[in-house]
Amino acid sequence: MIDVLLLAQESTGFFPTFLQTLIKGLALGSIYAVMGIGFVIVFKGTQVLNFAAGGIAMAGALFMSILVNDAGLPFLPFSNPLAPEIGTTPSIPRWLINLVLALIIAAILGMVLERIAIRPMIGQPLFSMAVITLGIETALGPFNRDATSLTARSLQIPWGLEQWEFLGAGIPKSYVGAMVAAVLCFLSINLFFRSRFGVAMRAVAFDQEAAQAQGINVGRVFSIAWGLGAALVAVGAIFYGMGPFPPQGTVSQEIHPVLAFRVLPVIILGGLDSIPGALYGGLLIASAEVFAGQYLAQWTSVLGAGYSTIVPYIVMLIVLLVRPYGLFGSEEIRRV
Amino acid sequence: MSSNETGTSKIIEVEDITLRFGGVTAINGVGFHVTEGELFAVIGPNGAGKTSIFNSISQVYRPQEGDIRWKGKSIMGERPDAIARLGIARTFQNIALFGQMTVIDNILTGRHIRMKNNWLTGMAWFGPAKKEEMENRERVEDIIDFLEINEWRKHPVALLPYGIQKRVELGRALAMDPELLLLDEPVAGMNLEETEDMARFILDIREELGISMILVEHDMGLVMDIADRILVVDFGRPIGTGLPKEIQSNDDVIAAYLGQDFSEEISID
Amino acid sequence: MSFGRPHLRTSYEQDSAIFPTYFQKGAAGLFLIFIVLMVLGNGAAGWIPTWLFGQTWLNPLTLVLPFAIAALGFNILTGVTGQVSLGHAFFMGVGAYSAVTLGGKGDGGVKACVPFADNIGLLDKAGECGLGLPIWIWLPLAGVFAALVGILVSPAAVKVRGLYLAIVTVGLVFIGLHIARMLPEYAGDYESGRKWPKLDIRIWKEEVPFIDMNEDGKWLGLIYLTEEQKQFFFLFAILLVMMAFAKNLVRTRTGRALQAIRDRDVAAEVMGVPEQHYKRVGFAISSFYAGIGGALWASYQGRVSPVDFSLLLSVEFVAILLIGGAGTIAGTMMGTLFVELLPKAVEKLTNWLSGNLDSGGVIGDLANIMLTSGPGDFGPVSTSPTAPGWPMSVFLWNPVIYGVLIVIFLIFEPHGLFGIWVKIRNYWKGWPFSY
Amino acid sequence: MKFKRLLALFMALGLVASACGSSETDDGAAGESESSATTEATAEEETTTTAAPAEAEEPAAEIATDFGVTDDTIKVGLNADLSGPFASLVAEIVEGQTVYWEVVNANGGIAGRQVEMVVLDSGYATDKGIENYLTLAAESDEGVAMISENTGSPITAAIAEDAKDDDILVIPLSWASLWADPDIGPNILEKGTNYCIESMNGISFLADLVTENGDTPKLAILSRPGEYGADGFAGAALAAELLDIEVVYAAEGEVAGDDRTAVVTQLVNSGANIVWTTLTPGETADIFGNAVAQGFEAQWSGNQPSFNYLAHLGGDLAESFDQYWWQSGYTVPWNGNDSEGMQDLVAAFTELRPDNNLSDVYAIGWMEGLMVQTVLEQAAANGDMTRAGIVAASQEVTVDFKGLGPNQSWAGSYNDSVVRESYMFDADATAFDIQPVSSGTGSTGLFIEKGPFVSEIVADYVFDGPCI
Repeated sequence: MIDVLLLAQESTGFFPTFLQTLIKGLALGSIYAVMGIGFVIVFKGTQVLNFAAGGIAMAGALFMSILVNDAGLPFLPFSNPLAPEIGTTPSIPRWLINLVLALIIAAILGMVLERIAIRPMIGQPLFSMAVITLGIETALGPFNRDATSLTARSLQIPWGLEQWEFLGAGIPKSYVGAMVAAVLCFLSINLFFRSRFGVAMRAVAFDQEAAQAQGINVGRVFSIAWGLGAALVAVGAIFYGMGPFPPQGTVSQEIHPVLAFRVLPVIILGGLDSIPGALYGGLLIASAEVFAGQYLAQWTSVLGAGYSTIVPYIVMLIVLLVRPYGLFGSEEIRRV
Repeated sequence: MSSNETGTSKIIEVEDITLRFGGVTAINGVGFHVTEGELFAVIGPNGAGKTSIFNSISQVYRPQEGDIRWKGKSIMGERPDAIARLGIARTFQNIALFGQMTVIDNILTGRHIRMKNNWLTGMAWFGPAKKEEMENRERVEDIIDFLEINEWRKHPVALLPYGIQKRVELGRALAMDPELLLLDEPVAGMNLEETEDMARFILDIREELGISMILVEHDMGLVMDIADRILVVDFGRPIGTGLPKEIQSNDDVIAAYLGQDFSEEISID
Repeated sequence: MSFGRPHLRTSYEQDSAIFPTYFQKGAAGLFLIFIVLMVLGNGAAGWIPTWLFGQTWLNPLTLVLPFAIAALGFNILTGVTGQVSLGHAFFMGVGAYSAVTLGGKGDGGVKACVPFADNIGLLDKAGECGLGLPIWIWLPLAGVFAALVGILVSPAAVKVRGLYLAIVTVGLVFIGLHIARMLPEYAGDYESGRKWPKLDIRIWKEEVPFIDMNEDGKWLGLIYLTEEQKQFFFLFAILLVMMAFAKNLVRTRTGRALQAIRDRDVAAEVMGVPEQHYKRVGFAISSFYAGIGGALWASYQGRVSPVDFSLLLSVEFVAILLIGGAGTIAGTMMGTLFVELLPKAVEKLTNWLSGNLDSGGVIGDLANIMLTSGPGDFGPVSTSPTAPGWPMSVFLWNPVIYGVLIVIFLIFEPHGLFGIWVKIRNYWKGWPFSY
Repeated sequence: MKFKRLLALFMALGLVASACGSSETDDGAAGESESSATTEATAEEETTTTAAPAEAEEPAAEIATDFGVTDDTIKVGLNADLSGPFASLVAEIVEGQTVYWEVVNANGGIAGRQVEMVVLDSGYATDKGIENYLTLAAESDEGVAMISENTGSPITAAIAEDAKDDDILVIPLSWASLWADPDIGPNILEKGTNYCIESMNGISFLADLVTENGDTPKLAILSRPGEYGADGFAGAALAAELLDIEVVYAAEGEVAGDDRTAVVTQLVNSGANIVWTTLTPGETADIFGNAVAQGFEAQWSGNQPSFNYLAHLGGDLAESFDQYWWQSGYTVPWNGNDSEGMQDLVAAFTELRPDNNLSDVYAIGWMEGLMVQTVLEQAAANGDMTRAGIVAASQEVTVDFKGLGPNQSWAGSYNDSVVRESYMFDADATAFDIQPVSSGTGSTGLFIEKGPFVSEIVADYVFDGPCI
């Protein structure tokens, strides 16, 4: 064992390894952040902690896979006219158009779920709403599993596993893609919050009844929050599907269903209601996870196999001991 | 407990407390004291900081400056439950009953600090725990009789009418066998009949049980009728302290508060 | 004599009893006797409908009992104290592994009980730690250890509120799984676990148990019972005791303090109920129940793997609480029965439907709508348990139904099965008047 | 509509009946017209009912039975993972067995009795699995004669002791060498090569490849926590010892959790040129993909469950898998050879499940069927179809898998009866078809490279118990 460890330190230079780790941390952080924002938007708009995000995210990735594989659309008499030809990888623009389509479908799924399961619960305790989403998550799971069990669910990533060489480090294009996607999402969400809908959503988040009285259509705000939230977590799931992230270009039956649970520490750290918090939290947690995985590897026998998986939870617990409302969350003044 | 010279010994002293939330100063240098058996009232317009004074005494909020002394000992920095164990009970402006519990259970919760059984003896039930429960249950029934809420005993309080809830809250505070009772707007939102009932209960408590009280109230008629001394606050600052008569004739008070509130009161009734 | 008349009680003791009237006492007693007779089967009384508790259902039903105990604990924490926890599976795990460490058979000797013994070279190969103590030691201690761990984690848990707590406890489950993976001396193989001590009652470590629960035979020389029946009665007795404890807790000082924190935490503190202390107490008691439940579950099964103490198990308790009705013991029982037996019932229903596929009539039509028996037929449920893809097999539909039921119950009946029961009861009490 | 469906089912059954009835002389009944197939099936059913007792050469009444066997049916139980992590694989395996019984039943069943499957879902959870076992092993009319499939090492380990007490035969869907434990007894009828031997054969194969290229083999072993990982690892370590290969990285049970950066880092830095994995497909893809992305080149292989053609040949890594991956296995892949068994299997699926996706694992279910049939027929011939009788019969038979895999018997010591052969497959990304159906010509992309073969170290090794 000892020989192996010495070898490990010698064979790669310090800097390329560090750079590679940093990029990986940033890329994973981008995905956590995007999904975290998905959670936060739903929470801000509807006061629901969306445990169903995992199921919705995986469904979004599945929609994407269906669209780009041209296997015909299930239950529909026609197939996707924008799909690439069978067996070919789509060009980037065509892939992006399909991505947008997939996100729209995911958003519709989010809106439908909100309309049937969340809307009737307005005004109920936070816990009940959160548990409703646990119910939805449980119910969505088998469909996702079933859809991935028969055919390869390739995401047809145009750039596959290509990577750039930079200062001796290999930088996968998918990592950069994830970062770009996160930046775009973050910017557009910020723009959105400045628009009329954004103001309406903030008003609803502050006080649903007062907002209603001011003529704001609370139902529509709910719908939009869920639609946006669903699309965002789907973005996360799709970009996480790209190699060299574990699913390696597919929708994975093993890996995708648990992805959303890994985002929970992120939103706790950032605060349930803070969008910048989700961003910083995502980057922080992912970096902690990836750096621990890289640089504590030789202590595996002490830390236990797979220790990096629980690093986010440990970070979360420590932060919460110091700041019970996360790093960026707003502390609630106890009213009497 | 030792000093029994009614009316002379200070039971609680509030000394120049200041309480801020971020940039907002809720209380600014308020000071007063209450002697044993006294009925002290705090009045002031909405948002004047009356409830914040109560919250400071129960240490739900921690004033940044000043001192609060209970029988000469500072209670600053104690936890709210420790304050309760000293013998300070209170009611709340917006009723804070335990909604899903019955009237009996609510008032029994008031007995919490006077009871001893813990989770272990409680789980076992038979023996001392059961005996203690029964004894306290008797005490609670006395309070229920006193407040005339017999018919509601077994109902979850969230389902009760507003006036009854206010009474249950008073009962819960009484069950603590307090030495000082903080009443936060006990008759707010009540009709004339209910107000009279509540006034009668307050006077009964004072006469029969000899408990000191601090009363925050909007209803000027009630305050002037029953209070021994009155403190007037506005924007967190004290404006004046004195006997009801003095307050009524205090120019500052009239300017800041009374005129406007009397007219409000008329419009309410 | 008072037959269910609520106003004729003569003492406070009677008033706060679990079953205040003779009628209720009698009903409870009859219900108990009924259960016992049903489990005993035809041998005891010919007229008892044994089909319900026959061979098919006795084992699943016995399995419900440890879950009911753990669910009581979850109810104390979440239903009574109002602290939403998704970490119940973790505490069940702590109980289960305490039980196997104290009561199980170890092959690594005392050395194996040193954590990381194989890492620091004390053991050649991961041995298992087990002290082989009798049940009257390991069962209570399983609960106590779980409670201690509950107290240990409470500094983080009592500080955070609401949904934050829910997520923190999710973290607990993952950390627990990781620890289980790190300590095979206690947890056994990560996937297949290790052997638990059986439910037999021994006085000390003797070979022949004082009461043998794993062989058919006479129990205490009195009555002939099968293995399954013995285990049922034993677990059922423990459940009854735990139910009584829970009920007593809720109707005394501590229980009121816990409920006060749930309903109005600030007001509770001002009434002299120290919030953090009682949250800790709630955590500890809930963990105690979880520990006992976990230990009994694992012992009854004989083998449970660490991966079984997953988030899914915690979610099961949330479902039990919400479907049964929060805060009530009867509701917890109904919820546990419902949630634990639902998959089996759905399976039976589908089998029955597919058996009636060609029978015509309403049932046949329903079966035709619901089931797909071959290509070209349309229906969401496949009659073949194995057909992958759409339509899905009944086994994949099971979790869907379970999830949808959680949603439906929350939307339409927030008080759960207990709420429905109260409505039915009130309807019959008021009959023929509708209110 | 209902009538049509019934008719279709009936005809399908009839077709298979005729196909199988005549398969020895004729290559299926595809050319026969529907009407003749139907009449033939009807005729055959009639003959079956009358002829069955005569064929068995003793009246059914003389066969001793206890649970699960009646005069006209035999119940076999399956404790399968149909909603858990292995659901997609297991569902196809069960499908393989289902089709097998459809064929057998159409041909008159076993000893004049129709075979009825009782399928229960464990979701791969031990507790549910135990509960299912108790239901299947019930000593009443609801119990089964034997358990023809029990998914997973954990659940099998959990019920092994009970199975011994109940004296019921269980065929585990698990290739752990654990079932060699004499304590477990003859009740757990292990099937095929175990992970331990598979690892030894596989590493021998890879080492030969590397040596042929003039390199010295340097081995990295990756395994996950649990019995599967431990067994595969034990075999790999044993192979390294016997072949005198340097182990440059040994991650025993270290592949766990969702982030495998640590393992990839150490693997890439270890300089290994042979990698043996005992992982799940997701873990394999992650580690393989990241290592390849970092320029790591080696000959990879792993125990069969490490690989899943859908996940691996359907994703971005397809070409890399094609280049570096050799898949190990215990059975012939779909249409992988032209043995009698494979022909039967393909014919049956083409007829009975033309729209099913094809799968390499149908063969596993089919082989379970062959095992059960051989054992039950022996039990019937012995005149004892009690559970104990079936267990006894299992020790007397040799199962002929008709070219689907190495034949197997369970008599004698473990060392005598253990299956030492395994296969190595070449993964071909271009041949892989994303949605192949069993009536088409598609492929799962795996082709036999070598096998069945026994490496030297396995041939000489004495197996007297589990490797772990």
